[in-house]
Amino acid sequence: MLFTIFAALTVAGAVAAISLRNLVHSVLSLILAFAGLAAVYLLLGAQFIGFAQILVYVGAVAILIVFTILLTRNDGTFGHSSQASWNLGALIVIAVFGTLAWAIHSSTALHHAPPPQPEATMQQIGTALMVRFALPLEVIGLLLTAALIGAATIALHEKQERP
Amino acid sequence: MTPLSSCLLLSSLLFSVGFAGVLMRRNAILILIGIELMLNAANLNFIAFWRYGSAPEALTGVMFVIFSIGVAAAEAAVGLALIISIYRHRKTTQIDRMNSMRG
Amino acid sequence: MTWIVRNLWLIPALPALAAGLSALAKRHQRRFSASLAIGAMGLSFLLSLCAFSQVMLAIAHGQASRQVVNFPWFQFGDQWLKLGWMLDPLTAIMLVMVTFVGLLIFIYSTGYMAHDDNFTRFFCFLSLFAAAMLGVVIANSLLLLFMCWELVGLTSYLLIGFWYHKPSAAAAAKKAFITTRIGDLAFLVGMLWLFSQAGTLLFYDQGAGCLEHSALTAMVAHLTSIGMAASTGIALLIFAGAVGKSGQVPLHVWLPDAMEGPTPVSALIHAATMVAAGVFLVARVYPLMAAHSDTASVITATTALQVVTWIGAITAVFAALIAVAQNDIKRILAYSTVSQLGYMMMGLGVGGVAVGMFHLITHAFFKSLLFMGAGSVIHGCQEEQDIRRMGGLSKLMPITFATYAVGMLALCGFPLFFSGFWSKDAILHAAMGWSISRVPFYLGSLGALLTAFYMTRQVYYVFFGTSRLASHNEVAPATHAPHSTSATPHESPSNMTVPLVLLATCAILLGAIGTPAWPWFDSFLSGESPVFAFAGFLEHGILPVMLTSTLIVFLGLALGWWFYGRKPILSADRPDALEQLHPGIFHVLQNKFYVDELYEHTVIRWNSALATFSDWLDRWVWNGVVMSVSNLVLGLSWLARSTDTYLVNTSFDEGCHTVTTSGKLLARLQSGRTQSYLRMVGIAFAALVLVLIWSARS
Amino acid sequence: MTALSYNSLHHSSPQAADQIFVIVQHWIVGHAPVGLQPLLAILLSVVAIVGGFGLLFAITTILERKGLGRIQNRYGPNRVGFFGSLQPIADAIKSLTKEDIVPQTADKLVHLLAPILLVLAAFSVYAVLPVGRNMVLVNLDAGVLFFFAIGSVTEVAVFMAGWSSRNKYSLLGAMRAIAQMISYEVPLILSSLTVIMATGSLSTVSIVEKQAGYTGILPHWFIFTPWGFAGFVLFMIAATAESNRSPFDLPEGESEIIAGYYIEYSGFKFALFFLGEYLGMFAISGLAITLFLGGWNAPLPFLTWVPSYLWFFAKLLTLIVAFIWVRGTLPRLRMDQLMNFAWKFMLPMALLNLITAAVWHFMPAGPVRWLVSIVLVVVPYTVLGRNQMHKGHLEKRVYRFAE
Repeated sequence: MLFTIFAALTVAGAVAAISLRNLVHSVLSLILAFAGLAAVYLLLGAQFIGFAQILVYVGAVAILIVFTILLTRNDGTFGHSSQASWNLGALIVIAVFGTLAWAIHSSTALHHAPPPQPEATMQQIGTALMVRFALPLEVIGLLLTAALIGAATIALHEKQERP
Repeated sequence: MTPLSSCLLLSSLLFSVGFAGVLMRRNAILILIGIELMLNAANLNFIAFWRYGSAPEALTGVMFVIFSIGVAAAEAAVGLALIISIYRHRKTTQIDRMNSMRG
Repeated sequence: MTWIVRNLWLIPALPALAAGLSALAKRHQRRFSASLAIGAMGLSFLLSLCAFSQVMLAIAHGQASRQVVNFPWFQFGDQWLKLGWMLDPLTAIMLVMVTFVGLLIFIYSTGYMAHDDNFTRFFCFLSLFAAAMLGVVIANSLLLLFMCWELVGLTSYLLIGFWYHKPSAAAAAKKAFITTRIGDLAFLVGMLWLFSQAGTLLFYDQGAGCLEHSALTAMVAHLTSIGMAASTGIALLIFAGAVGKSGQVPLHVWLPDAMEGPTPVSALIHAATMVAAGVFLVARVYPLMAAHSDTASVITATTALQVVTWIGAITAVFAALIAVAQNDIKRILAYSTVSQLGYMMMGLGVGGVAVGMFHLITHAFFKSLLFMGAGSVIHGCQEEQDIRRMGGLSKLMPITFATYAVGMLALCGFPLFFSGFWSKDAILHAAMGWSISRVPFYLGSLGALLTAFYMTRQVYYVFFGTSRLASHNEVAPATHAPHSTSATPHESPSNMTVPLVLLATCAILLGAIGTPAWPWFDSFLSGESPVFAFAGFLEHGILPVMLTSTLIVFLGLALGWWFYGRKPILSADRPDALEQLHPGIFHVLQNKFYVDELYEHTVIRWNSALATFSDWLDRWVWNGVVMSVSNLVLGLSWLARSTDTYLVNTSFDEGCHTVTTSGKLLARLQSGRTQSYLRMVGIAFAALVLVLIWSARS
Repeated sequence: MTALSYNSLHHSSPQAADQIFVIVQHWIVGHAPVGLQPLLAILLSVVAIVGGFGLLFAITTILERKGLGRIQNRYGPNRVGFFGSLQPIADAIKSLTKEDIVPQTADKLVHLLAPILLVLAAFSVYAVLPVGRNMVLVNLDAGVLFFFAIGSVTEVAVFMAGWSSRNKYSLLGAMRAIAQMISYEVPLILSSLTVIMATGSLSTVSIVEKQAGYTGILPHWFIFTPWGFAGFVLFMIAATAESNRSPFDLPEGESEIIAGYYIEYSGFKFALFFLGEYLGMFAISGLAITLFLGGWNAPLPFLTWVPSYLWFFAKLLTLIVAFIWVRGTLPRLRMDQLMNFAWKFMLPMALLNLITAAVWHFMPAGPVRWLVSIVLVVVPYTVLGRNQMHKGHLEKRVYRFAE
């Protein structure tokens, strides 16, 4: 029941995000979708992921997008692609979704009783991150640092060259 | 409908919506939004398979999503910085006008 | 294991920290860096005293006087390379000496360097030097010792060249560095050899160290192809390092030149500590030097020790002879230092660790006293260093004069009341009883005579008679001392004189710990409790030697008085009394036996000839080969280009045209629009899934 | 998972006073049908939180106005009630009855949603704040993370308010606020990470429990360690910036951009913004108390008989007074100073503080550990502080033309 509500919320937000004409409205709907997805994560018992989803996507990514929107003064042509390519795109998307849904529906591997709720305490996640996944964690840290520096450089670059 | 397949269905729906955004919009920022949606759909898949799959105590799905979120954050930061940079050059965020590399 | 042993590393670490912090200090933060350096050194001194009393207590309670702390550094293969430090009587006494003298010199430097622009840099280097020296002292591993040893060399280079804007100072620094490097190379080779033989570089490691019984017997038994025991070879190579550092013949040439550095540096490095490091090294590896195939514990003269003795004896006389004819106040002291270092080496060779080390300790005190006194004189005389231009300073600088006189009498070995007498006497006594030859004894006596003579000469020149400085200053107005208000010599400030007085007290009192009646020093080093007995004087040969050396000292002093004190020296330009007597010999001595010139014409000329030859080889032979190859290649490439242009290109252009046309067709697919690519991907994905499911069904 | 763990409670008198609210809640819930009991329990807690902190909001407004008045040598409100003590009620009535003005060009829906989202987010974080023994709405395993996650939602609300008003000042204020919040969120989280490292838990309840106990009369609060002290100071500075209070109140700097992102709000919506801001401040102070000041633990061992929630609110009031005092004392920063301070001082200090906490954790207890930790805190503080003074243009300003 709850799952259906949150799933509906998520999909509605996603659809609004890609179809609204106003970019800021799009981002706000995107935030709705993210929040709905976080709720779904919580329902699935992934507490950490749920909160991380809100912290990262709502608190950081969405805000970043908002900043970008405000920094790139748009010329008002929020328009869609040309009618032909729009039709083609819609067709392809429907085809992709159709095949996916059909695959899920027809898969026999999925038809077994749901197992009991697995444990994912913070303790376990922390231990896993620090022990088994220590190297990936460091790589991610490195990647984020590189991205931070890279993004700052790309975005600052022009400002200094300008007279 | 088992819980797993409903999760997967939601995820595929989300993915398709994101894909539609990428295919059908011309604004770079909206395309980025679409990509984020697709990534989130993938994350949902991981979580769903962790929840209902075998050996959940290994936490592989959760770990994968943690790293995926990290990568997505980096990707968003760099992508948006690129958009800003391109906007400075060409005064547009419409992706079909960014075609100076075209042969 | 007590607290102090576990934390012995703090002693060098504190000055090192001070050096690091003063390196960060700004140029004007003089007080900060000086107080940092002095504070760190003071703390090190206190810790050293703790360590010293710890050793004393251990001896008094009859425990093992040597304690080591080893720790693994890094792993190679399945072996761990270990480093460590140790506390034994030798270390303890050196620690106290180095930190105490160092502390006094630091304090003295605040006065001496007060007007220098690079005050903070000076204290940074000085602290670093002290850290490195203390590292040498506490090291329980030849490798750690070598690292600190090299650091000592580096800081010495930095300090000698402290006034690098003077070309002579820069040259002297370079010379010191390169000359000691020759010795260090031998040291390194010796160290590697030792490692291959013993498998460890730790000195003491619960029976597994390289200075302990099992390793020594193995090395003694291992004979090299020329019939020499491995231990002897290693010992000689390590000794070569000590020769370089301690300025023994033939590598002594750098030490007098090193006097270009600031005087506190000369006092610290080239009198008290660094040059003593060589002697200390020999003392440290003494078990290796003395390793003998006989298991008997009696000290017999091994080949290595014989070499040490001979080098020491020759150096003692050689340098003393040169010192007689020098006119620079610091150079005289420098040659005197070389000569005294020779004594120490000789003492180590003939009498063992205690004899040599006792002279090292007493010498450290009175020689740094002399250097600092000389610095005070130089400071008072507006940077004048030529003793012929001084004179009559005894009234103008009374404290300096009194302390200098104490130092001079201690150096000469004036009987009974001065430490130098006892330490030198011990060496002479040991040389007298040497089993191989009596010649070192005679050489040592001659050296003592010369020492008394040249010191008398110097004191008469500097402190007695009338001042010859004024006349000089009229000719050349004081340009390098703008801070002084008057041209007349003046007494130095209290932060320079107080260390002098303290050192003078030590120079007198220290003799008491090594008299034959109460050989405290000897027994301390060997870890026994000392016994007081007047009978010590009556032991075989001691009284005659004491009488002989007393006679020799008085003879030297009298000779000095005869030549220089009888009638006052009036003019700076008058030739020296000895020069009047025999100009030829005097000139040879004044030019230091032409050793520098000898090196100039042999080693350095050979070196530059070789360099020129390799340059020529480079320029003509190798370059010629390279040039001809390149010309060949150029020719080939010209050929290839012509072929290309006229043959290949034409046909290629044709082909290209075709490709371009077809490429343009294909380029329509590559629109540069990501979205159209993605569309393709979407279609392909859907198709792929359909095909997979369909094939799975059928 | 509610705080009302239905275990047997000892009804001895001090504990009865301590647990009085819990007992009352049990009693009420006991009368409801079994199926509705958990829901009712949560509802009661929510009502208690909303009521309690709403009351605190009212008290704080009058406290702040009176306090600022004292600091600025004036009376402050003194007309309504005894020495103006009923002023909040008057304020409430005024803002509820005022006309709600919405700009014509505004994005009406977003304009309406912004204050609601802000207040919702501000109230949500109280769910994980333990205000007393057994008095927490939900003891989440990832409580601190929840706090920060929900806290970041306020940024979205602020953006919505600023953007939807279609006013350049409100947009500027919103951008400033978001930039500031993002910048100070980093040191905020990093400085609380030290506590998480020390306790090995993200649950607020267990963090508080880890700080129970005393050495002599010194409680085991994290503020009484070098890293904890540094962390607390960093946390409070960042918290001041997060709640947009002076000296970090650039987003609403009246003199420059009038009132920042809520220029175009009036009446009840404005009151909601006001409430949201204050609730945010209380919440972050509550988190500071939980993380560093021992939560509801008594400061001295012989004072443990005082009910735990009283301690929590005493600490909260102390921090609020400190906030008011700071507001009355310090002038506002410039934007560049603000950013420099965040990235060049707070961030490195917070990172180094993490190292200090790790060093503290791995060194054996004793004076050496204290010495090393203090050095690790003081030296970077001195170096970075001097650096800021010289290069961050934080030195005393010299007016060239004014004198």
